[in-house]
Amino acid sequence: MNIHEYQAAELMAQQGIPTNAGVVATTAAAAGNAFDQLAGASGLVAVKAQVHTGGRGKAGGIKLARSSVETSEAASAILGMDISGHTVGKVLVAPGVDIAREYYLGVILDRAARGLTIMASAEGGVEIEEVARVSPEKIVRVTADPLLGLLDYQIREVAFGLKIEPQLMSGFSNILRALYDTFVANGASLAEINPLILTSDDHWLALDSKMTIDDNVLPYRPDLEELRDLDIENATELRAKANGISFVKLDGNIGCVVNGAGLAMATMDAIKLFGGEPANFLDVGGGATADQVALALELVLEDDAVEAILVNIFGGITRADLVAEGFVEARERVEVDVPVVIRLVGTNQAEGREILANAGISTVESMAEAAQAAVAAASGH
Amino acid sequence: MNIHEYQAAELMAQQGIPTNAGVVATTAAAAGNAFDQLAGASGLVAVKAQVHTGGRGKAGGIKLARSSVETSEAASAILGMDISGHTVGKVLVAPGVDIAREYYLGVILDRAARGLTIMASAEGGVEIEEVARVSPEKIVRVTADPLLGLLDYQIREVAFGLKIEPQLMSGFSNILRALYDTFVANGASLAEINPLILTSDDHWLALDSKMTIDDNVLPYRPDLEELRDLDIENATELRAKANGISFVKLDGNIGCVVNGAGLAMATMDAIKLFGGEPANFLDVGGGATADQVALALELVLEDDAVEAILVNIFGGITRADLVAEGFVEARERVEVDVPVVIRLVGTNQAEGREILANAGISTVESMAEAAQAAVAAASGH
Amino acid sequence: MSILVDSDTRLLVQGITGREGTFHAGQMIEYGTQVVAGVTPGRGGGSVHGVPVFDTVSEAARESSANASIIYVPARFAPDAVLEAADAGIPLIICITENIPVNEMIKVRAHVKSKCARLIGPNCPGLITPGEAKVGIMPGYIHKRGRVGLVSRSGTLTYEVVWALTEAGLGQTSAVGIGGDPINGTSFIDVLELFEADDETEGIVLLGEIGGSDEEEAAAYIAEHVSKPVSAFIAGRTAPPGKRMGHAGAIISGGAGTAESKIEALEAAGVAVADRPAAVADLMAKQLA
Amino acid sequence: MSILVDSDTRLLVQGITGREGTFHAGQMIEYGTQVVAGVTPGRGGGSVHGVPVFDTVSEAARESSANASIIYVPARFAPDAVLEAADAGIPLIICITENIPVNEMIKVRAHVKSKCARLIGPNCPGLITPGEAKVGIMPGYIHKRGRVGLVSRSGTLTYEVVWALTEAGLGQTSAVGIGGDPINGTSFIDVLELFEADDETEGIVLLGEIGGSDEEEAAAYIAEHVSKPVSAFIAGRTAPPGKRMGHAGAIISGGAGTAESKIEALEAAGVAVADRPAAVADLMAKQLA
Repeated sequence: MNIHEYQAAELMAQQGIPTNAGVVATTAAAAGNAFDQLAGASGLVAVKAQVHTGGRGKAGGIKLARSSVETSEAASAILGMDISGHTVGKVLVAPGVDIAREYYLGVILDRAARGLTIMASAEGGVEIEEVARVSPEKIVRVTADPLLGLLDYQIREVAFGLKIEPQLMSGFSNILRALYDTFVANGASLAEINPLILTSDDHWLALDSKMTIDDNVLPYRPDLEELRDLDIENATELRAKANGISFVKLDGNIGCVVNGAGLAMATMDAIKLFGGEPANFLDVGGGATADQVALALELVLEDDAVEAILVNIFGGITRADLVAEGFVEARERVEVDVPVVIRLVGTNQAEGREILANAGISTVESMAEAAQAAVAAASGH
Repeated sequence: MNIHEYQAAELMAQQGIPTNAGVVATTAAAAGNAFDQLAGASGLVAVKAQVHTGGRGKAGGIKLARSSVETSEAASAILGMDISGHTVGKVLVAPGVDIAREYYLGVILDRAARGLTIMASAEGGVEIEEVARVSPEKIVRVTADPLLGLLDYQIREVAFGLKIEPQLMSGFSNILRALYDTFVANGASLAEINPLILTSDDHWLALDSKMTIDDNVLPYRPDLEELRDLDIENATELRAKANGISFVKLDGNIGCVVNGAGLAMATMDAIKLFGGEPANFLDVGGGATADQVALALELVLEDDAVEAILVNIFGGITRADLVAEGFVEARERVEVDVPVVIRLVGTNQAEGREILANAGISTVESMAEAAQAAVAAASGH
Repeated sequence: MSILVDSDTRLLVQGITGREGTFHAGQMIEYGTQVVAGVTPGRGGGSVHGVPVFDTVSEAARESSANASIIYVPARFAPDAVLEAADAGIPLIICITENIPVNEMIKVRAHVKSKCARLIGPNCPGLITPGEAKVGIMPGYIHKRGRVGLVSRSGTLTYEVVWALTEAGLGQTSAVGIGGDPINGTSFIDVLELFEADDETEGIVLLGEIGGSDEEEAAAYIAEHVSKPVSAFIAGRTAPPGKRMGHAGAIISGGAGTAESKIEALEAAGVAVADRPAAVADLMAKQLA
Repeated sequence: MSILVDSDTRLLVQGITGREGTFHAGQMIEYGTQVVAGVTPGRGGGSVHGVPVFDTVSEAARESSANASIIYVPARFAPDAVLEAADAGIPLIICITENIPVNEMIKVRAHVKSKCARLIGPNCPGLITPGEAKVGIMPGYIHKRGRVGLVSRSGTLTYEVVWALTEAGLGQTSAVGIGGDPINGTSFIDVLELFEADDETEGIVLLGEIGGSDEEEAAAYIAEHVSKPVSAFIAGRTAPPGKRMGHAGAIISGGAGTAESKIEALEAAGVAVADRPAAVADLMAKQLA
């Protein structure tokens, strides 16, 4: 789960990182009102779009303002803006600061290293992927010990790698230690400060913060679940998630109901391969019940663009008879007004097919056949 | 460093262990006054000597009382009592409790296992060494993982080993987890609850607590250093410790000043071997300065029983010339009114001996020679 | 021959009294797997499908001489269950459980390695050596003992390809699901190494998906160390970036982990990459012809 | 031959710019030890006694090809220093520092083992192979290359016996101080195994003290695995129970760890136990006669 800049900054501040705290506003007026309390000596504030995507600077999602009126105007321009498909619903108004140097500092879940890797660069303010592509030698990497965590000598290695001066070492070390602690304490899979700045009077400040929380931690951490911005998340995806279904909205017209993430992706790929466009990714999950299958169909049908549905079930932990029952039940509950192609194989497939046959529903045998039939059905609609 | 029962109970309570909190008293009157607030429904309190030694029960250091007057009398009897050489300066007055079952539960630094071992037994209330000797099969042992700590399954292994009933598992598990946390959070080398009782209404309660803190943790933990009971510790030993000298008072008449713990013990052993009795163990420590050696002599001379002093220095990290300077300086500062035998070898021994020779002090070559000379000097005194 | 499990596998089931544990223990026994013990704390002394249940893994292992353990316990307790199995000296641990926090898995993985045990999963369907032992949740009847070793990050996608291999008459030596989480116990490379060394395995099928760089690392390994023919399918060509496609590990982030990158790397290593699951069997049939 | 260190040892000194580090680096160089690099964070680029100083162990190890590291940093920073050396791939780490909290050492010891490195100490005088390399704080001139391997929990007590062995004309192959802490990196058994395997070592001297059961374990090992003559001295016959005798590890607790128990175990294993340090050399001379 992605969280907003201001939320990440709060989690980091809890671990002692100096952040550039500001005010979150959902209206231009509220943003304007925040100017006086924030501008201070600099007489300047930054108005920043709070969206779960990068590149907001280039998209015009960050503006500087020197008065209450300018702040309000900036917020007005940013609120409602679309940045890479994300609509801006909130802005963060934060004090202007005097930047002497900019660093990048991040803790990432490093799959290749099977651990948590610290990435740091003296090229702050630009995306780390860009630095990695153009000048990888400018990135300092250290992987924390899986059992002992980040060690003091590793923090020193990062600091020496960035050529941090002796008198700045202790401040920098404290921030890196706190960033790692923020990551671990909140079950993150990403925590980054970009830029981490040094002000002209030698103070460290986290100017922009970003965090991603591991979805698997959320059931144990209601405090983190509360950080979810319900206004900007897809309602269908949230409803699916609440019921143990993985759902991702796509732009096509063939709805998919599949068990297993790999098979769900392969089903989308097959639809595309045979000339169609999938309307969604949907994995009903392991051990799907009749209720869940019924709900899956409902979720798919919420999308008006859907012109055909492909149900592709290969039973393992999910029993085909339960899926069949779910489908029959769903047809009674939900009005299914588009053609449905069903492929049902695996554990208890005979029982499952019998249930469907008794309800007058026929099935196809192979996945390719199913995909082709669904594409044909959608085109004919 | 040993701490008192009531102090250990406080540290355990901080981690959530239910302890039988009472009132600490240094006078019989204060103990008597505590009766009313503590006796409660049981109408009973226990008055317990607070001393850094075992076996206080057998020695009469624990008494039950059923009134304020009885409490005061019990405290009066216990305060000032000598238990295995320890004078009682404080009593803990604690509420009487209704005991259904008694367990032993401890976390110990297990040198053989190179880790922290949980020891538990359904034979609570008696010393674990006694249980270990008589019926070792009644002790459940589990060693925590050195890097991951105590794991949940290990707590279950202890609980199943003690045949704790299902409805009592969760309470027991919480206490064991908290005891381990108390150990780790306070840099302990021993933390035990004996007995851990189950009341007749199925509540767990730590009735007696004991902890030893690793001396090496104290420099980083002033809060724990404050738990030291200065009233009962040997003043000379404390003064030595404050100056980086290891000193232990013994009962003989030959004072020892040695560098290195092993050599200091061997020196004591040699004195005994040649018919004398060492007055102390004293290790001036690595890198001893002139000041420290002078102080070492002062410490030894504080003991009126000392009739001769043996200085035994084998230079390694400690330079013999510094020791010699220290000795000469000490002789100027302190009145050395007993014969002193000096043996000085190792790093810079020539310089050291020259310094002593210039001050009119002669040295002997071997340790056996030195021990024999010291024994002879003490006898002749 | 085969890899990892066979008729000598003596399986312990952790969480055997739970709904999934009981169901799949029954399925595995029915398939012919030697299920020798179960563990559910607090349920020691009972039995499930005639299999004795113990309170702890160490007791179960001691009494049953189990040499493998499969874990069906809920995510909250699964990391501890894996550690308990590893500390009890079980050399092969299969964790079916999904939704384990990844930071926990980093520690669990390191600990299991330090005990020289092998962990398969988590969030995986398990593994099977057809005709000898089924240690997982896959439908047994779709498998057929044969010539091809299969390794996969996915569950149902594996069944799809297994079925195609069976239909094509090729069958499987063993089929291993390594799981769809970002951090898991066994990688493609670990399994490739075993199949390469297995005499009975003539060809290898690798089923990957978007996210991470496991397939790219596998491709480099194949180019260097694998002499047997390999065919592959990568799921997620149509997946959009930044969206987790069900599996915690299946996400394209920062432009890395795309199906294209993986397919390119595999093809450069001489692997035949299919455009749909069932076609993998056709490619393998050609490679082995 | 000899054990652990010799003329090929390339030594790195952690804490080389500190008072003790500088003094002993000079002493070791003077003795003939190859001191190839020093480390003090923030002092990289400088030099001590002509030895280059680096900010980190990984950099120092890379630049100097060091194969051993000796640690003189204060107790607060010493655990991290050991971990840094182990992670940098240094196979032999000697920690002189005393007063390290024992709970920290439990973790450090486990980590060093997992990296397959060997830690000597902490709270030890180091080790020496006379005439080849002195890696520690012992006075070099008292040693003489010879026939006896020595292992000890104590510092100055070791010098005492080394001197007696030298005087007796026996000399030493190597002398190893394993340190006086309750948890240390290398045990008596580890060193006994090395001396037993070392061709040049004809007899072994073991110097123990009260506390723990390392000597009893060593006795059991000697009875089973050591063919060479062993003589020993145990310090602390006169030590009272419950009192820490200087070393954190030297304490008789709950009636365990007494000198009597250790002497009895060693004698039962055929070890000649002396009643004072210098007498160990006489016993060894007789055993080797």
